[in-house]
Amino acid sequence: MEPYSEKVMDHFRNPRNVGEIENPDGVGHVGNPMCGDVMEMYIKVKDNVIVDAKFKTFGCGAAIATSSMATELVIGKTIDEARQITNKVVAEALDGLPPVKMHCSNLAEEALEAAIKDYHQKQKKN
Amino acid sequence: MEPYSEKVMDHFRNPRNVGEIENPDGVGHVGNPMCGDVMEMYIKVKDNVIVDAKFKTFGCGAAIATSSMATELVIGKTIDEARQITNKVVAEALDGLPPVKMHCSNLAEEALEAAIKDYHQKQKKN
Amino acid sequence: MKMIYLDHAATTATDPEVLEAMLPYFHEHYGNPSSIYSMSRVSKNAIENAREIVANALGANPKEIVFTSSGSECDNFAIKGVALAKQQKGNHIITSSIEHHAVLYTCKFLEKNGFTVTYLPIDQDGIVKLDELEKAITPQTILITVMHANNEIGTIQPIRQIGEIARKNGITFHTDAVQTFGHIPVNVDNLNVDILSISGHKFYGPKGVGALYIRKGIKITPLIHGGDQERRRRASTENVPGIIGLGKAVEIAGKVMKSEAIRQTKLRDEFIRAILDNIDDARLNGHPSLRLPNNVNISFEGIEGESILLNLDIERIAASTGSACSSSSLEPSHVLLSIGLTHEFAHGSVRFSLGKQTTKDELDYVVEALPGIVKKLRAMSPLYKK
Amino acid sequence: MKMIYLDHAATTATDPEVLEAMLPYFHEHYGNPSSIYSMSRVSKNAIENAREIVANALGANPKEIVFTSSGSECDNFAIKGVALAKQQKGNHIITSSIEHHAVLYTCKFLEKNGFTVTYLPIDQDGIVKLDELEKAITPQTILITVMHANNEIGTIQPIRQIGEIARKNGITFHTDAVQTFGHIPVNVDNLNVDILSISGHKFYGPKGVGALYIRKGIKITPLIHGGDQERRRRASTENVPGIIGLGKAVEIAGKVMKSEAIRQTKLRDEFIRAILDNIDDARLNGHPSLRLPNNVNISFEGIEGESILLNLDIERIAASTGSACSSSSLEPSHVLLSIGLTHEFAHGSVRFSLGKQTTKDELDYVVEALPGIVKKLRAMSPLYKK
Ligand SMILES: Cc1ncc(COP(=O)(O)O)c(C=O)c1O
Ligand SMILES: Cc1ncc(COP(=O)(O)O)c(C=O)c1O
Repeated sequence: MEPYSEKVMDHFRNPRNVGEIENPDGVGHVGNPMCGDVMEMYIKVKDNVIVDAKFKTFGCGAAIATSSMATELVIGKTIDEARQITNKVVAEALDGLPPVKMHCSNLAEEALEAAIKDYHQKQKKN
Repeated sequence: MEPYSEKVMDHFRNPRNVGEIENPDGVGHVGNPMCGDVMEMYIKVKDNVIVDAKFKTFGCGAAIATSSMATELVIGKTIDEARQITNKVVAEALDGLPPVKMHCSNLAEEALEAAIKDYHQKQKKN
Repeated sequence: MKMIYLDHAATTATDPEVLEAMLPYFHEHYGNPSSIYSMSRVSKNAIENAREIVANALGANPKEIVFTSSGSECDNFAIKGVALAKQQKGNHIITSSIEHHAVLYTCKFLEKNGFTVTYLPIDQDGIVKLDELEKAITPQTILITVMHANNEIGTIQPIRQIGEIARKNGITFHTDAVQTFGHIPVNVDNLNVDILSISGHKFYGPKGVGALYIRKGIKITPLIHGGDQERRRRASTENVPGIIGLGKAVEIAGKVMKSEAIRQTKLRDEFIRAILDNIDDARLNGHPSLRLPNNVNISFEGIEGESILLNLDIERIAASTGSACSSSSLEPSHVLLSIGLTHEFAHGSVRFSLGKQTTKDELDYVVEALPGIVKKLRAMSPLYKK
Repeated sequence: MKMIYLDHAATTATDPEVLEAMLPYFHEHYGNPSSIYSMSRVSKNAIENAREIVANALGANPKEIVFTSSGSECDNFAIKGVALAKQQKGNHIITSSIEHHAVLYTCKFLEKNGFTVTYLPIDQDGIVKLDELEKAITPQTILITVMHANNEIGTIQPIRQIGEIARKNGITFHTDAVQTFGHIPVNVDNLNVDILSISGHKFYGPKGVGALYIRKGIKITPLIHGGDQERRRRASTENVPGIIGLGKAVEIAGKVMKSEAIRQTKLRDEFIRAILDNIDDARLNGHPSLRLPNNVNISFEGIEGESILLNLDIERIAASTGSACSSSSLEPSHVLLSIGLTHEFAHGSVRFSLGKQTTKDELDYVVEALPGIVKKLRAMSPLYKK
């Protein structure tokens, strides 16, 4: 495998925003333990802005780093802005990922999407 | 290939009895240039004893050494004794030959046989 | 701080004495061993001497040893070679479900080319079920190939019994001894094997050289056709320094193997106990005692192997998830799945493999570092709820 | 007295600078390149650097380079690999009648397994007849394999034109460049080749390592199945020191190749002229100018090659009859027969191959020694009557 970038290793060593949010406004749960990756993303939203995000991840170094980076990227963004955060954006923010690990950034994108979807559904209900 | 014994190399470096005999009592000509080995053996016989033998050989180191050794072995022998000089006897007298070169000792035996046969035929004619 | 290297099953450092033995064959005695002139005799004699050393170690005849370039080449040569040579007789091969990829993927390849393969199940400790083996044999069976010890979980197979069954049925028997040779006794007659794979770099020899034992009379088609080298069984100008290095490594192993096996087995068992005592929800994979002296394979619930390895690396500890060559794969180990682990648990496994230089101090250091790593990863795992 | 080594086409001494570059990878940077921990990055980076050097030398992309264990493995991999990958498309292969045994016997093997092979004739200088090639192509043709330069007589083939014909017909084209790479320019685009074989020990690299260029998009089945190394095209723990050595040898060749080719060509031609001037009934085999800078192949009427070699060896001159690997064979060289020599003349051939260290003085010594040897052997030959 190609080595991870320093950015990836930084986020892996010191992952930002680890944990759960109590009473989150949205939760995304993606991945499958069979494939070796499970990601949970929690968001707190105020006035359409993501004011907090946390994650829990079971997975490889890239899975942990992309989760961490994704939470960093979304905090402070509006929901619409957060939607622009694709897997490519996350991977680039980490100075790239080894080719065999690109699926991990997909996972981060999907977790974010799922959390936003969950937020919208909860909104509708209210 | 396994290396040649010192005896083989000695007979190769300094082959004994090289050449032709004028008016020989028997000549054996065996081998085939296509196979890379041709041997000619000349014998001079007096009172049923091989008093001289010479050879000419086109061939590898083993072919030359076995020719040389065969001539050494037959000189002084009676025709009947010379008949006992098989390929094995020649090879053993040379402290052995590499397996892939054993056919060369056959050639020496055949050349000797052919020379004796030729001698007998000439005798009959006389 | 020096690296704590606990991945000897992946590869070992070439013993300095081995390198020393190789050096004259690079630009001093460089003659092509197949050449006729006298300067080539030095390299020719040296490889024949190495052949004798390897043969003696195996209880074999030097003519039964073919030098190759790796363990993988040995496995491919053995399996494809027998399959081709015996295809008139039958097209069925029996192997186990926990073979190294060099065996497994070779079998898969043959399946695509007209052969059928039975993958024998194993028990929870990783041992091949002999009754299943007997049941699997058909008149079409031409080859049984079961590894001597597994590279991931270290389980040692009942090779002698498998060999007996093979012989009784007139079936050629190959074993991949890449993980055992040089570490525990390997005698081809005791083990009843016909063909056996060896790789130099697994026991302090150089990388890029292996040896295949082929019992006299066993039919095998070459994998590499060409020149007359290796009695026409493996073409290529001989890797003279590599072969000399392999011979030297075998010679050294002969001297230290016994005492090292005892020393490492003791370290291994203490290490396993210490880890399991210090970390909850962890389990040892593989057989508790029928295992390689140097193999420790542990699964940690709720966390993933690569992230454990990366954290170990940060602490300057080198370990692996089992098989270096598939570290870019997303699939969990087929070996761990075969012994009944869930996918999730299989993903959370780490192999520590000890070596000649491994000390108790090093292992103590690992025992100290590991709980914090596991704790940290579990804290961020959505799967670990305790 | 030192040996006068004139068998560089059989193998070369590893350049001391090459060995130097290899040394750290035996027991310092010994990590398995496929491992995940940081200490493996050194060996991983080193082999990727070597890959880049090889790729640059060929005008290729590093991803198109697969490291192997020898020239013979390359040839087997290329030919069997394409045959298997394209067997649905056709079963016909075209090669020349003067290929190295690694190609020839691989083709013979495939003939026994459902493929048909055309062996192209060559002209008296050893050059493949292009019109015959065009005629041989059928809709079933999946592979053309013709060597870049012949190892016995040194003739260089019109590879570029052959490649054009192959491409025009949508046929994969492999060339065995074992004798040319590192000695004369080899650029895969200029030569129109899809697959190309290289062997380290033929240009001052180590024995036991080679490289196969495989153009992007070309389908090929692995010869050695197993782990994920070499982008899944060749399993085995990488021979790290060997690969580093190969890279270094390519680097050095890049610097000296041009001047050495000029120097050796000049020495070669003077040497040929001197031999033919001094010895009657001798002839040069191979093309007079389209030949390897270091190759001299001469037939002497009425005498046999091995006995010439042994006499040269007594004079401390190392030469060969053409191909080291078949020196135990009784058959005369298929190459010499193909260019029209009689069996007898073919048996009486000697190849002198020059190298970087070869001096004019050495060759003068040979020119002095040779007439006596030839005279002595002719005196005892029943076939030389002059
Ligand atoms: C033209 C050619 N092809 C292939 C080979 C085989 O190379 P190796 O001996 O490295 O397997 C050689 C030399 O032996 C050769 O000269
Ligand atoms: C059991 C087993 N078989 C085969 C191999 C392949 O050996 P090599 O890497 O030398 O090709 C290995 C190690 O990689 C192994 O552990």
